[in-house]
Amino acid sequence: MLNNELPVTRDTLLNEVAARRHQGYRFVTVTCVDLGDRFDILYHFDKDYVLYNLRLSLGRTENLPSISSIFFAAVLVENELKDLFGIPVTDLAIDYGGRFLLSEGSPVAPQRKPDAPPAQPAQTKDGAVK
Amino acid sequence: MSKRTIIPFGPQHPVLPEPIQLRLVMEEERVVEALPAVGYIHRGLEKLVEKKDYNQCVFLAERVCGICSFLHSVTYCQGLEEIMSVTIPDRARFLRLIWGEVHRVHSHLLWLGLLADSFGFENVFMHAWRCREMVLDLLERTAGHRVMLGVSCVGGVRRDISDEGLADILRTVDALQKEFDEFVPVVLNDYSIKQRTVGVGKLTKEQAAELGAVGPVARASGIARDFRETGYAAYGEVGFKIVTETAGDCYARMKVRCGEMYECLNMVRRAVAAMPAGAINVPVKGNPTGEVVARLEQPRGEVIYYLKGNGAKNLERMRIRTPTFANLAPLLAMLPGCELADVPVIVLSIDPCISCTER
Amino acid sequence: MSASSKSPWIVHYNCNSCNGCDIEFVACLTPMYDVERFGILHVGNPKHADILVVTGSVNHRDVRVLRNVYAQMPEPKVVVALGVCTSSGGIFADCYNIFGDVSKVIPVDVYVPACPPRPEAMIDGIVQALGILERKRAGEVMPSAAKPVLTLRPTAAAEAAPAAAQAAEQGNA
Amino acid sequence: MTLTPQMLTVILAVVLGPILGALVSGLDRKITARVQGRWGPPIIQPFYDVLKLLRKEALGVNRIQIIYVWLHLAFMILTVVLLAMGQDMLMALFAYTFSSVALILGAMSVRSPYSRIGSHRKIMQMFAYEPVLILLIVGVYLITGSFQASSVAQQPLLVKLPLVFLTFLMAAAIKLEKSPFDIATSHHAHQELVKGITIEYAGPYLALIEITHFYEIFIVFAVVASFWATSPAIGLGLAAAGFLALIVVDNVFARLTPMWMLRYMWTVPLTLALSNIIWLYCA
Amino acid sequence: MIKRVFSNLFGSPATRLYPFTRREPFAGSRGQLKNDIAKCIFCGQCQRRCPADAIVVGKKPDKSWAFDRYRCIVCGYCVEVCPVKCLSMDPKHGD
Amino acid sequence: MQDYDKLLFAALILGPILFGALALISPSRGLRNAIVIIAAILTAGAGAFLITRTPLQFFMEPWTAHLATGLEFLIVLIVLGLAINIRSWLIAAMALIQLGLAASELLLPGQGGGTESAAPQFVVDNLALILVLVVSIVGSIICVYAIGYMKHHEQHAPPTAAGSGRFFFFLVGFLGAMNGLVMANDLKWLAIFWEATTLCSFMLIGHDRTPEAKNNAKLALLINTFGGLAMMVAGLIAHLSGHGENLSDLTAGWAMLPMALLCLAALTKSAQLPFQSWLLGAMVAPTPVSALLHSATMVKAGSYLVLRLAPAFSGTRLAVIIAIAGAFTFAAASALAIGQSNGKKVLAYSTIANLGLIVTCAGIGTPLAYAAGLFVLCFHAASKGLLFMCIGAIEQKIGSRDIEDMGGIMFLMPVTTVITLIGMGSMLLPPLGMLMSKWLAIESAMHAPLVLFLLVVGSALTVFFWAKWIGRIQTASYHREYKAEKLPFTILATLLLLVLAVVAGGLMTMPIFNAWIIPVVRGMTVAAWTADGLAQLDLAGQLPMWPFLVFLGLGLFVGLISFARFKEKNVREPFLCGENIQGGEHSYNFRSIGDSVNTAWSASYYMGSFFAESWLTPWVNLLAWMVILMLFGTMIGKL
Repeated sequence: MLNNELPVTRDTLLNEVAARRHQGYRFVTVTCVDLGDRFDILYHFDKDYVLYNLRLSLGRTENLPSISSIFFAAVLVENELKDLFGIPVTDLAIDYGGRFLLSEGSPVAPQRKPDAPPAQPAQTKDGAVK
Repeated sequence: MSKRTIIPFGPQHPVLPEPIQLRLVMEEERVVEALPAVGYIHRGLEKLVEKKDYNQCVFLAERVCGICSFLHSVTYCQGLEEIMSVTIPDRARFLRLIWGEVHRVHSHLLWLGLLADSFGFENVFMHAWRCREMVLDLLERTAGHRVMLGVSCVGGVRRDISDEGLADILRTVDALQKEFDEFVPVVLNDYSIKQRTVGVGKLTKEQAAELGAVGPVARASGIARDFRETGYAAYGEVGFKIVTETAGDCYARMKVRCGEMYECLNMVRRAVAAMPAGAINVPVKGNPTGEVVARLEQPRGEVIYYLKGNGAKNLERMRIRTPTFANLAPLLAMLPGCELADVPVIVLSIDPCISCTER
Repeated sequence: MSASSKSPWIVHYNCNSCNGCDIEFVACLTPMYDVERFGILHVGNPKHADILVVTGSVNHRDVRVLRNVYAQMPEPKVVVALGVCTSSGGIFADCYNIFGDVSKVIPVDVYVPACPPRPEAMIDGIVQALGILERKRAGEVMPSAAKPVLTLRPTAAAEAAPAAAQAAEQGNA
Repeated sequence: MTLTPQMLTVILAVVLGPILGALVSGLDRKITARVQGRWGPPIIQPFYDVLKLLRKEALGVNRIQIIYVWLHLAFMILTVVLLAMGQDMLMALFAYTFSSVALILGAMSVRSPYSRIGSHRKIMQMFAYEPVLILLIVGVYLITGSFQASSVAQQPLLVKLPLVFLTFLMAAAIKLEKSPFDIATSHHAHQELVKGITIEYAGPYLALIEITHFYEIFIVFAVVASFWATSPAIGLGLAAAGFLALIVVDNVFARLTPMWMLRYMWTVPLTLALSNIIWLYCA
Repeated sequence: MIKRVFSNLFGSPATRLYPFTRREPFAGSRGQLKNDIAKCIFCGQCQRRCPADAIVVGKKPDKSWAFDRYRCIVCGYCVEVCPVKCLSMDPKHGD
Repeated sequence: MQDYDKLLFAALILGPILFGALALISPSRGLRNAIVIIAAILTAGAGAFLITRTPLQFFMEPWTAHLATGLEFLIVLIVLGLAINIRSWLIAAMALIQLGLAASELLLPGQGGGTESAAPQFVVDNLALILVLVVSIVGSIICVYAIGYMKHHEQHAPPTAAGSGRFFFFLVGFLGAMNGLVMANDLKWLAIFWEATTLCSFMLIGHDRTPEAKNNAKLALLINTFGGLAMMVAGLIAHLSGHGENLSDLTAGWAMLPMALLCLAALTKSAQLPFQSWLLGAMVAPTPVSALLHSATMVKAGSYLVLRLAPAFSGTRLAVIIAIAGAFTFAAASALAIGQSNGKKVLAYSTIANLGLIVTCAGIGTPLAYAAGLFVLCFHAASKGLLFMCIGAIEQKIGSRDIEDMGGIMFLMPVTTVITLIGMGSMLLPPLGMLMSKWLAIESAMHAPLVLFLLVVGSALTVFFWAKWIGRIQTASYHREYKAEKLPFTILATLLLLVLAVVAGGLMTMPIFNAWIIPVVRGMTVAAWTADGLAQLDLAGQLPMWPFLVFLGLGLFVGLISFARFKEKNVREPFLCGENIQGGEHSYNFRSIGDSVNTAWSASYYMGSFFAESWLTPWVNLLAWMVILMLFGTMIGKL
């Protein structure tokens, strides 16, 4: 367990993130851990050298709402989640279409555990860009 | 056809030290839109923790990036030490600080050279890198390698510095101080350098806070945030002065880094003076269980390691968020509106380390 | 040595390198090592280059870039691969996004091992490449560089002390 | 056919011009290296470079660029010939300008963005230095009453054209692609445009551009020397001093932007040259 | 900057004329891995610890120690763990 | 005066008008085309034949003076009618004033007896001959070109467009009016033809009758009527003051005010700043009109008049101002051209600039300058006519006149593109005509610092806009398939004819200069010319051509050999930082964000912050008005 941790759900995520922003927190990053049956997604925020973490437990096929409308800086890491874990992130400010870090020839969603077949991310031939 | 110019800036571009592509949309030479395309250095090393045990991963962490290599491994080790509740010896903390700060000097000198190269000031580039050779020689003498120090381990450091070595450090630091005293004011007051950096790539304090800028980029915009203030390693004992500027342009970032170089030298001097005797590492037994977020200040800013262990020799998850990753969003805010000639200057002003960013 | 090997122009592509080799390569250009002594220029444009310096293990996105850069170089051309990542993937060999070593993409003429190699080693590698460039210029077809594995077998002296060896082996098991 | 002295001069200039230019270029690289604390390449390095390039594979993006590179060289030699014949300086300047224009057009004949941006910058460079060069010719005319290049040997021009001489050195910094004006292409190519205008030329074609550049260097320093054409020794000294000054300037300036160059060249040097010219009118 | 230019111009260059003049490597520098095979006991510790899988140790009966320097990251971990200290780091870099 | 001289005279002036009228009433297109071709051949032939007859003087029967008066009234009335028709009260007012002037000229007795002087009404001297040649040869070629052009235009023109018959009437008739203008010595006849060209241009610009065309036609009428007004005032003053109502007397008689007014008229006609707007507006017309207006006719009338007057005001303060006005136009129009991406506008500004050069030369007035002015006039007519014809053909093919759209035309229409490239090359390639004339002009301006400075600035700017345009149209990648180009025969033939003329003339600039221009200039007697000036002229003529031809030839020859030897295997993708997508004509594609396919594109620079028409125009117009005021300011001391 991390210090300053707050469990959130998909529905409360955006509100909580907005609350952090309101309290003057800085967006740090998002960490995703594949637990096998669910994804454990941690949103890290920082204020005065103290981390504040939101923990979201996401089902393997569920959509993840993007927080890039609240913290633009999150857009890159959310694209990364989409790439590496095959999590469908919705409403991205800039969508690299699953080709952010990976390219043609790369394995699909390589950091996703293999037990469940990945929900096919949007890997179009040319890569759809907004 | 359009009156807009669309060019790929990178990946193979001599002014960029590492492959990243910026798709620039320009009107004549004024950039109206810049979007990065990354993934040229994505190796996927986070997943390698599943194949290599946590001690081997010290070397893996060191090779996340060849410039701030030592500080990566230190962050990793600090994280593991926290999970495993290991207290490292005092001497190890001081050694980490010394190597860390010498490394920072090397990184900033490297950056200064590359920045000079980006605006075509070859002489500054050459001189910065010439000074940097002094630092690299020092690192090789004390740690055994110029770039990949390979001295970190979980529980302390692998290698001690003898008293003679400490004296050597002080001599080199004095020599560097002499070089800086001559060279840095010249660079900071040069007319043409000011022409190319003052007012270029502005990032206001609000933008920096909003977009989560870290490190010298944030400090140049007036945000006094530096993880060394939290006093990890021996920073608490040695004392530390934060360097900030308010203008938020490339020149301010240059000033911040130049100021930090002096500060690094001072810290090294104080650390050498206060160096405690004793062991340099403690044996670590068992395997890590639990999760932790380890953070410290790299030359480029705050680096974050999320580590999760489940009692096995291999970690379950390692996640690295590097300073450049955090600074990419501010970069995107700086680029539109600048001239094409300023693009490399602005890109280099955040001291990008793409290899860190993409892992 | 003719003019072609006295004026080698270099283009450098960093595919997937951790920067260690890159900065050491750039260090070769700086006053301490100054490879311009050999007429070497870092031109940055494959169309002007004679030597392609590659660093890093190649990932899937770099494959096409590396091929393009190589294809745009005029003959004769030589490839120098710096660092162990280029020859085997080094510590990253097992990463999921690694396509493989450089020789899987383009033919390599000189490998410079170590992680990262010292600038001196890089200069050695480039000087070696000059010889190859010269011979390619003369029309020779050069084989790709070899990566011999050093295999040592026990000598008689070592055989003489099997007991100690066995004891140590058991201790470590 | 007998060799007249004039023809001899022409032949000598055409043959020795690039050789001298290459030597100057080599010396430049050596001294620049020393200034940067490096050992530097051998002085005859430019010869190695050109010989190597000539033997490389001749690559291109399209065909049209090839014609222009030959025109680039041809008009540069023409400039040398015209000057060596003592012909009209303004016409020589036009021939010289067209030589640059040919390079620009060659670079523009490909759609490659780096090449095109480079050529636009080259146009801006021409636009920046052209007035200064014409004012130089005006100054010479006002002193000697003639446009003929042969007339410069009448008296030391430097005495009456000190400011024009200064501005010519600034223009020379542009022509030789020195900092702070190395915006269209540069020797080391660590700039935003990579190699800019010459980026799509490879092998022998690049060698032609290099040879043309040697001619250009030769012309530039010949003009510098001709500011004291009455005494070859002083003229050469002048050229050497100008050469050193250019290297020093190259090494104490960052590369500045095209817009800065335009603003600067159309204010400071132009004002200097014009005031020099105006006092000649008044005199 | 002009001062620097002239001091460089009239001073001697910083360049070390490698390969004509070679500097002795610093003691303790990690150049390349050497194995004193006479002392080696083929225990396989180095193989197990090597982060880059550069060492393959052949067990009985066909004992061998195979080292791929094209994989070695010269970290020195193997030297550290070697029980008989037959492994060492040569400060010279390879050839 | 021989009878066939009269015939020649009639063929040059009345011939085109007559054939134009025939074209107007011709029932079928085939017949009309034949008529136009015959008219072109006859006019051109007559013009060429005139060489053998120069110098000529035509003394008209006395009764023709009344004819002239009648025609003058008629034309002014037509203008008045048109003005009322298009509801332009300003033009109407000016026409009314003109009417008043014409009437007062009738009523008020002149001091010197006016038209009864012994001067010939029409004179063909060397200057007029050069103009006649330009008008009748280049003009005729354009008329023939128009046949092919209009066939296409009829299908694509807006439904409001007037009939092609009427178009050809004014187009061909224009040549007659123009010939009349350049041969006229009598101010009244000059004014008649002057107004006639104004009318023709009005009708031609408004041909499509779109709102824009109507507006621009109105603008052209307005500005040129203003010029006509100035001319009539000049005539009246000349009449009243007894300087003689003809050019030869005027030039001999130092009548400054009429001269200044005539210069003002000339400036409006040749679209010098601040009167440039009408010529830019004239772009809406079908391209043959632009070609005609810009090269052979209309604007040349203005520059002709200045050249005609030049010997008279040579050395006066008026000359200084005229030179400055021209040089300022040269520099400002070149600057304005940089900001334009509309190809025809670039050509228009280039025309304005080059006419400015002629005016400058006339103002400088030394023999060398005068020769330079003549040189510009000839070469500009040929090159600019050619360029307009090319751009017209290109525009009809690609449906745009924007420079940025002309990227791939090398494949679509290789022949036209190569001709266009030669045409553009002739504007800046030594030793071709335009560059040589610019050289002469700059050399002759050495003693006028301000003029010289403006010329230097202008010529530096000129390179900018030509280079980027040439760069755009010649862009070609190796792989693209060239398409066979189908051009209407008349267009192809005229293009080839003119390009041959341009190349041949361009390669023989110095022989032409020595054999023709120098004798023309030496044949003039101008008081202000010194032996020194004439010696300078000869010196300029001694520029050896052979080095140019040798090196141009060698460069092209070796270049073409390498061109031919360049093989497919030597083709590489352009440098796109390694992210090229392989393959054929799409070699400028690169992979970018999320592996998407992007096309690299580099637009030309228009330097919008410096050279934007919208903000530059008011400033340069202001300055130009100041120069115009200064023009009359010089008179105050004289009056």
